Amino acid sequence: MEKLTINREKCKGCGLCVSVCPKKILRLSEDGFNAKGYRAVEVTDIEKCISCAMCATICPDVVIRVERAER
Amino acid sequence: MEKLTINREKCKGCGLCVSVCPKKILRLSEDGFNAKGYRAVEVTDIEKCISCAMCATICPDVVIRVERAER
Amino acid sequence: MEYKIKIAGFGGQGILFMGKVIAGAGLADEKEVSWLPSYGPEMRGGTANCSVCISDEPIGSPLVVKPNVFLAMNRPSFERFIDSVEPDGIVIIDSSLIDEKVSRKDVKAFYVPATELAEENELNGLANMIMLGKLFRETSFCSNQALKGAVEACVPKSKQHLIEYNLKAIGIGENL
Amino acid sequence: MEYKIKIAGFGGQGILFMGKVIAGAGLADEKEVSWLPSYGPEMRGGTANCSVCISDEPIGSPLVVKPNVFLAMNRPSFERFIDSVEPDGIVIIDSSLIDEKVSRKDVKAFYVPATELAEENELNGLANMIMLGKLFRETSFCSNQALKGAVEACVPKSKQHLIEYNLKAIGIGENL
Amino acid sequence: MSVVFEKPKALCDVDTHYCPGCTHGIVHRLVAEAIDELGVEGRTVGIASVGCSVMSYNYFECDMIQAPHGRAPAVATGVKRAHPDNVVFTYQGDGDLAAIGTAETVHSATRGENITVIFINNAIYGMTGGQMAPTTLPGQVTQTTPYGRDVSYSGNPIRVCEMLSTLDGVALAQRVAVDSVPHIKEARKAIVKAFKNQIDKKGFSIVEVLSTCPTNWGLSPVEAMQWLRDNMIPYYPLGVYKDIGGKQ
Amino acid sequence: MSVVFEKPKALCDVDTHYCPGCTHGIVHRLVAEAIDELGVEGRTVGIASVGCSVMSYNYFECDMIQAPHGRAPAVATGVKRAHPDNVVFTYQGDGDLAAIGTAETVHSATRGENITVIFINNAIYGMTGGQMAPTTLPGQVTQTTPYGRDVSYSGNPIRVCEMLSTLDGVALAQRVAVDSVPHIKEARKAIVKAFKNQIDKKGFSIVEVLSTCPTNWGLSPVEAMQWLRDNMIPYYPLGVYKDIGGKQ
Amino acid sequence: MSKRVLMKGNEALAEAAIQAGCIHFFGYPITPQTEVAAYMSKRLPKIGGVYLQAESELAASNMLLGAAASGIRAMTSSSSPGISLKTEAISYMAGSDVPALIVNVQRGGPGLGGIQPSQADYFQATRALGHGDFQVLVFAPATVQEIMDLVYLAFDRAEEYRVPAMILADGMLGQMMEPVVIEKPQTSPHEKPWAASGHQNKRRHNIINSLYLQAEELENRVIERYKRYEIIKEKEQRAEEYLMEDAEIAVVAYGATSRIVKAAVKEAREQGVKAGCIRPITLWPYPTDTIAKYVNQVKCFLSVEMSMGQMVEDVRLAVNGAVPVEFYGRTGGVIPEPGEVLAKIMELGR
Amino acid sequence: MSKRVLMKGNEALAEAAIQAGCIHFFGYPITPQTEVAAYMSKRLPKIGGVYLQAESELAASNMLLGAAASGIRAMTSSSSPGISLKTEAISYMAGSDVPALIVNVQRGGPGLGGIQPSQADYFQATRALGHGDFQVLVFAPATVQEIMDLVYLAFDRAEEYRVPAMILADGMLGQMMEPVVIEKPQTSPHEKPWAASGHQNKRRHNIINSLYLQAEELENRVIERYKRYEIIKEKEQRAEEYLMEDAEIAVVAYGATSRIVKAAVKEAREQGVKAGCIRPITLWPYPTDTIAKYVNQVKCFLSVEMSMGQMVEDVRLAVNGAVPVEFYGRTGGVIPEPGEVLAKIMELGR
Ligand SMILES: Cc1ncc(C[n+]2csc(CCOP(=O)(O)OP(=O)(O)O)c2C)c(N)n1
Ligand SMILES: Cc1ncc(C[n+]2csc(CCOP(=O)(O)OP(=O)(O)O)c2C)c(N)n1
Ligand code: SF4
Ligand code: SF4
Ligand code: SF4
Ligand code: SF4
Ligand code: SF4
Ligand code: SF4
Ligand SMILES: [Mg+2]
Ligand SMILES: [Mg+2]
Repeated sequence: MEKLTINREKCKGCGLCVSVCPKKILRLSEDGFNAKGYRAVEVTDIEKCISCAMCATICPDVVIRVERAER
Repeated sequence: MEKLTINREKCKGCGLCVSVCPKKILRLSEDGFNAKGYRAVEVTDIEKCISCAMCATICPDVVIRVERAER
Repeated sequence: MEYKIKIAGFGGQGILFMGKVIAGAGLADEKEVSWLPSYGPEMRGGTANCSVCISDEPIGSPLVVKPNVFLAMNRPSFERFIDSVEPDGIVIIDSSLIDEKVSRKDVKAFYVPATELAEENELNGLANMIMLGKLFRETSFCSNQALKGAVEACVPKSKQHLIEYNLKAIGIGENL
Repeated sequence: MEYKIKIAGFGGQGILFMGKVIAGAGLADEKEVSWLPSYGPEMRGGTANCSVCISDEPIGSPLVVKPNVFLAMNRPSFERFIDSVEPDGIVIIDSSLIDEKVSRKDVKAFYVPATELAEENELNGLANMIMLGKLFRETSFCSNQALKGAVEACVPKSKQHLIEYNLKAIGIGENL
Repeated sequence: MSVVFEKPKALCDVDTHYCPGCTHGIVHRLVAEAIDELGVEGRTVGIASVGCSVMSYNYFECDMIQAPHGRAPAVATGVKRAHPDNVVFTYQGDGDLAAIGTAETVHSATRGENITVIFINNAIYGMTGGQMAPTTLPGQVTQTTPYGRDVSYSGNPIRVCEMLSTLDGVALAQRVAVDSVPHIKEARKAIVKAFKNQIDKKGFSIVEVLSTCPTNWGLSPVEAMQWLRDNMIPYYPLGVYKDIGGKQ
Repeated sequence: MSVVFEKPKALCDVDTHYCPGCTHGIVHRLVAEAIDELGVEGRTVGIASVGCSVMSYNYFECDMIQAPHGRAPAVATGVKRAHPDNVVFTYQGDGDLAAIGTAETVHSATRGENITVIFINNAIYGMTGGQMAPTTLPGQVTQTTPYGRDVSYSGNPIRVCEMLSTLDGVALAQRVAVDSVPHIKEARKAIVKAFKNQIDKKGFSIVEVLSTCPTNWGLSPVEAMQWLRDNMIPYYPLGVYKDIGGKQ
Repeated sequence: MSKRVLMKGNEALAEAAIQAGCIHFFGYPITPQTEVAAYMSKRLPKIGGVYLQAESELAASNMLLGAAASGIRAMTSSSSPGISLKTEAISYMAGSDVPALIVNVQRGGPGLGGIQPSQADYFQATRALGHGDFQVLVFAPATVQEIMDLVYLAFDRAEEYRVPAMILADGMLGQMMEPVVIEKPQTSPHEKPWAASGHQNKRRHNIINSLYLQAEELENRVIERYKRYEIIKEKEQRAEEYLMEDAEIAVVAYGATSRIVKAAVKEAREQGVKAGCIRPITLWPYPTDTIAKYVNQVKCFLSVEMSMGQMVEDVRLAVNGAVPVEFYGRTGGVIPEPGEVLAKIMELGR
Repeated sequence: MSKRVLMKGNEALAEAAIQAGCIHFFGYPITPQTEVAAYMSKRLPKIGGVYLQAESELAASNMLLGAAASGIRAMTSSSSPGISLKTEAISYMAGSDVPALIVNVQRGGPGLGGIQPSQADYFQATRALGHGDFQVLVFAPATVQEIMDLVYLAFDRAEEYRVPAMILADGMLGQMMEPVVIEKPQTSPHEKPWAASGHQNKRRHNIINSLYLQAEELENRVIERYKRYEIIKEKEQRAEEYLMEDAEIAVVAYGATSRIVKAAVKEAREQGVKAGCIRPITLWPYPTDTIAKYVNQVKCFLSVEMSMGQMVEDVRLAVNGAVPVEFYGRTGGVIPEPGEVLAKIMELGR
């Protein structure tokens, strides 16, 4: 299971998550829209994700679920 | 002309003036009521009046007019 | 007989209370009764009046416009209502406070120095009950027992000691 | 001929503006016209649509329920209104955004890749005017001069430089 | 002989309907004195509110409008916006201003509406026969707090001047009392200032006047003054809560 | 793998009608997290107000009542007085709470009504398309202040927490913001406390949340967050304005 | 037989509510109904209820909305100007199907008006207690005893149909004392599975709401409600007929006015004019059927009101042109005297 | 001829008020009339007027009361829920004889309802814009052009008779654009010697008041006002008659609905049914005389409304049983289609 689960259909492409990710690994999809007509968010490099959940914390639409590998 | 002009018909006999007169020369009439049915205020000893207007100042019904002899 | 009673005077004279006792007595006699106060700011300081009806039939308007009994306890009230009394009506006047006489010839007028009598008998504030006693004497609008019961019922629980004084005052009126 | 036009798409595509230009052109031709937007929170983010009527007679309901002209600029709108178009009606579809085809056989459908054409011609955001150009070509709902005048009148005073782009976009649509 | 005290001109020469010893009469006179002193009767419009002072439209010589319960500041706003050169004041009780009229009070204050508000705090609904007011003191018995105001049940009293002084549009918020001659003189000064502020276009000025309601408090007028001193002043301290002074 | 972040249970799994980047969504989630954390969903009743958040009745899993514009605290009072064991909260915008609802806000506060108020200050009337709110900043352009809010004409903004903190019944009055992750975390704490206070019967708790309205501000969601930081926070300082803390 | 006791109308009203299980009261003082609040503030705290004096009528009616939406029996009361301020919340209660009791002890209007008895809020009560398409059950007692009876009925029917109910009284009824027999009501508060008072994790959330942004959905809601209204119109019309068997003139009057009318009707009969009285007890639903019953019997109707003529429209609508409908009224707090009404009857009897 | 320009109904309304000399506006935002406020807030500060956004509809309507009582032309506007909140002040304005303009751009109700067009506040507008006996002039425009014309008329007549006036529009009219010709009104604000704006030491004080504690005095005031109402009923009824000369079915409809009805009437005629339309332009006074004129000509009336049936009562009262009166309505924001109305007409035409 991935660290991030993104519910693309719920995303409104507001870009707030993109703006706060400390690892700069989020961006709004450049090709195509979701069914609602928004450019949904996507992860460029999941490896770099530190599961800090800053993206999820600021997301107004509860699009992102974050998990962390047990240490 | 007297120092105090009391409009007895306007007086409601509340006694506030009586309570503040420093000279204690005011009282509510003991015999009879005015047309409104109140015991109106009266002066016992006008000579003692110092024209301080405390009575008039506290009277809610503007019953008392105060004058002072020119010095 | 239908009693259409108007009671009027200053606020503070127990006008409304007197009305309640009368209505209560009617109730005790299993009559139809109603009681309607004048209400609103006009009560304050100024005059107070109430309408009481006692009847064998359901009561139409509780507002007494043409009383057949009128109890007057101050001059403005006397003047306001005296002309509305029905012919042959009964008028009882507190002559301590009202020095006028009834000029109408078609009503029965009684002059009771109720306020003075109350003061004389150390029943301050119970002039109303003296008036009531007189009313009772002149009309027997209720039974003796009903009147006593009504006084007992109307005096608040916290002031039961006043019942005796009220009854005493009624007695004085009754014997005038 | 009475034009009952429905225009529908996303908020932000200039749906209401396009309607105003059409109505304005009708006005310039001294026709009776009306324009009615969908309004309220549903506009926000979501879909927007408007009804425009052009007629020689006074207009009854400004709400177009059965359009004889339908301009569709996104898929949800296309699906919502396509069945309401009158038989023999004209349907113009932005095929850059709507990949569906009209299955009804009783309407005349035109597919215009308006959004793509706008981008290609560096007329971003003017897909609506390309659609309008196509409408003009297929219906001649107004005079040439009226159309130009309407564009000029509808562009806010502070953005007069945009008139040219709008006219250019209309031209592209007109020549498809 | 020189006149030391007489009826101000802006006060009508009529009998009021107030109960004996009710301090509404004193405050009316102070307002009229302020109008006289500033010489503005001809351009003053007073707004009467709903409460015992409802008929104040008959008691002031200036033009008067009777407003719905609590809405006097809104009515005043309408007048003032229509006629910026009018001097507009409201005269309101505590039920009127601090209960039903709370929104109108707060917003005319925050708007800095250039009006004068005379606020009679007598800790009761006088007109309707003595129910709890927003300013009724803890423990105070009224018709609707027959067991004494229990703040955990009926809520806490509002201190209006304290609340309004947090708002930017307020030029003056002062609490005075009319229980004694010195206090009355202070009250007079505050009221004059509240009118003067308006003439000087300083914004919203409110004078809260601690007052008595002998009738509904069940006290004689003299006792009522004492009750005010003993109970109200400690809970509602007198003083200036806000005064932008010379600042515009 | 352990879950670091997921949708709180008290939030319905539905799409909201909010614009992209509207912070109403963030605050909804924080409220739901508080309800989850305290385990009170089953006895919670939420009061939706009139504004963009009107349809919040569809977004919270607890029982919900939709109140008339500005009256949410009165509706909440009715519920709470009927069912003292319910946890009752209102969710209100600035037009709702600080304009039309001023009286209900001030009085539920002064009564110490034991409810929780979540107050979304976005300096605008969002729902109706961007008119001036009581909290619109000086100079801010809105649909009804097309030349920028001129305070000498349209009045001054209200600082709600400052005003309410003068009232006795208030247990907590705190201003937070949701423009950044650290601020959101603070906001969450404040909201939990505001609910906790109610469970502990401490009285009226209000959390004012500085929020954005990208749509009516005419900014992108990210720009809107910056505008909030640059303009709103200086005018509406964050912080605790009143907290009766351990005291009952 | 239970004991007859003397009670003021306002007090009987309050006591009846308590007897009916309504122990939550939200109010704001106004003459001539202050005794309702005074009574409640004395009684309720002693029996675990709540008397809450709100900051305004607006707030009181919205507290009522909240309390009733959470499933309890609750009420508010006021008088004319205060009722105007409650119309927003009443419209909301109607629109979200929340049953509750609102009392209007009418006084003279418009504006601040006066404080004497009036019936000038009839149109408001029966046609427009707020904006939008809706109705409220309206009960019009004529005696203090009937106040009690109708309070019981009002609560019961409000809950049965999920509609707000109003007692439309007036200053005279509120202020007067008459003997009443306090009898326990037959019904108790209904079950309310729709109420919002916490789902206790046992069901999905309940939503009390009047907003439907889709026009069709809103229309459906309204139509569903109007179906209930049809049932109400069929089942709940109530009227008293007094000396109507052979009446040739039907005098229609409700509430306090009907008492005066009855006295006048009796007197008219003594003077040889066959008058009778129809007294609507429900004002909505209006007892149209009772009126209609007599259109072929009487030669005219006379509506007598303490207003400039409001209920007369309902009489006209019920009579539908079959015979003339006349009006006699006093307003502003003036209570008509039996003699005036009698004169009008005699004039029509000629 | 002046130039035709395209304008939204809400904007035309605002512009008309300004043309009529009303440069003081007090409002509170609500859909679907926000454009009125937006327009005013742009224009008024530039011409020495005042746009004031109040804290609520209550406050706005009381600001209006103050401004109008001080003698100027002023207005407020809102939509259904907001109007309920203005009823207290409207009743006061009526009770103190203060002329002013109130606009209701109706939306679906009850409660929060919806924001689509509706005519469900007809009863409120014509019967109970508050408590007590009173009326308000009610004008119902059907086109954007007519909005302007009726705003002029409303101000003029309100001042002539010293009564408040209402423009009763709906969301469709408010939101739609149509060509209008902006013509200067014929009249300007009237002299108001009764106004409270400072006596300048030249006269005794003016008092604007609605309180009369003596019932007889209050009654006299109301009766005097009703005499003015009688004059208004006589002089100010307005209606348009469309294809009525030989109509056998009279369809009655006002405002936006009348446009749809006219389309249906025309279609019915094409299908051989002689329908016509009576369009009330004043809702109070109701054009009873126009309706009555046709009771011997038509075989039935049909009232078509965006409500569950409100104006139909006025039609019934005017027809008074002479011929049947039918009703067809949609509500909740649903705009009836010409086809539905046509079907109803055809059904009656059979
Ligand atoms: C809308 C409305 N609600 C209630 C009332 C009844 N009412 C008249 S005066 C008053 C309260 C007055 O109290 P306050 O404002 O403190 O003035 P006071 O009489 O104490 O001077 C009330 C509730 C009313 N007239 N109108
Ligand atoms: C009585 C009433 N007045 C006005 C409105 C219109 N209205 C709906 S939402 C709103 C303002 C919302 O602003 P706010 O409370 O700040 O919430 P936001 O939309 O900004 O979240 C208004 C005025 C209404 N529905 N009811
Ligand atoms: S969890 Fe942190 S690092 Fe990972 S995508 Fe989100 S913000 Fe970036
Ligand atoms: S914050 Fe949420 S809604 Fe916005 S872009 Fe990121 S995932 Fe999408
Ligand atoms: S003027 Fe002074 S001394 Fe004279 S009576 Fe009055 S209070 Fe007493
Ligand atoms: S204070 Fe005035 S009213 Fe009172 S007793 Fe003295 S003179 Fe009379
Ligand atoms: S009731 Fe109280 S406030 Fe009213 S006039 Fe009497 S004393 Fe004054
Ligand atoms: S309009 Fe503003 S507050 Fe409303 S949902 Fe959109 S962004 Fe949020
Ligand atoms: Mg008070
Ligand atoms: Mg907002």
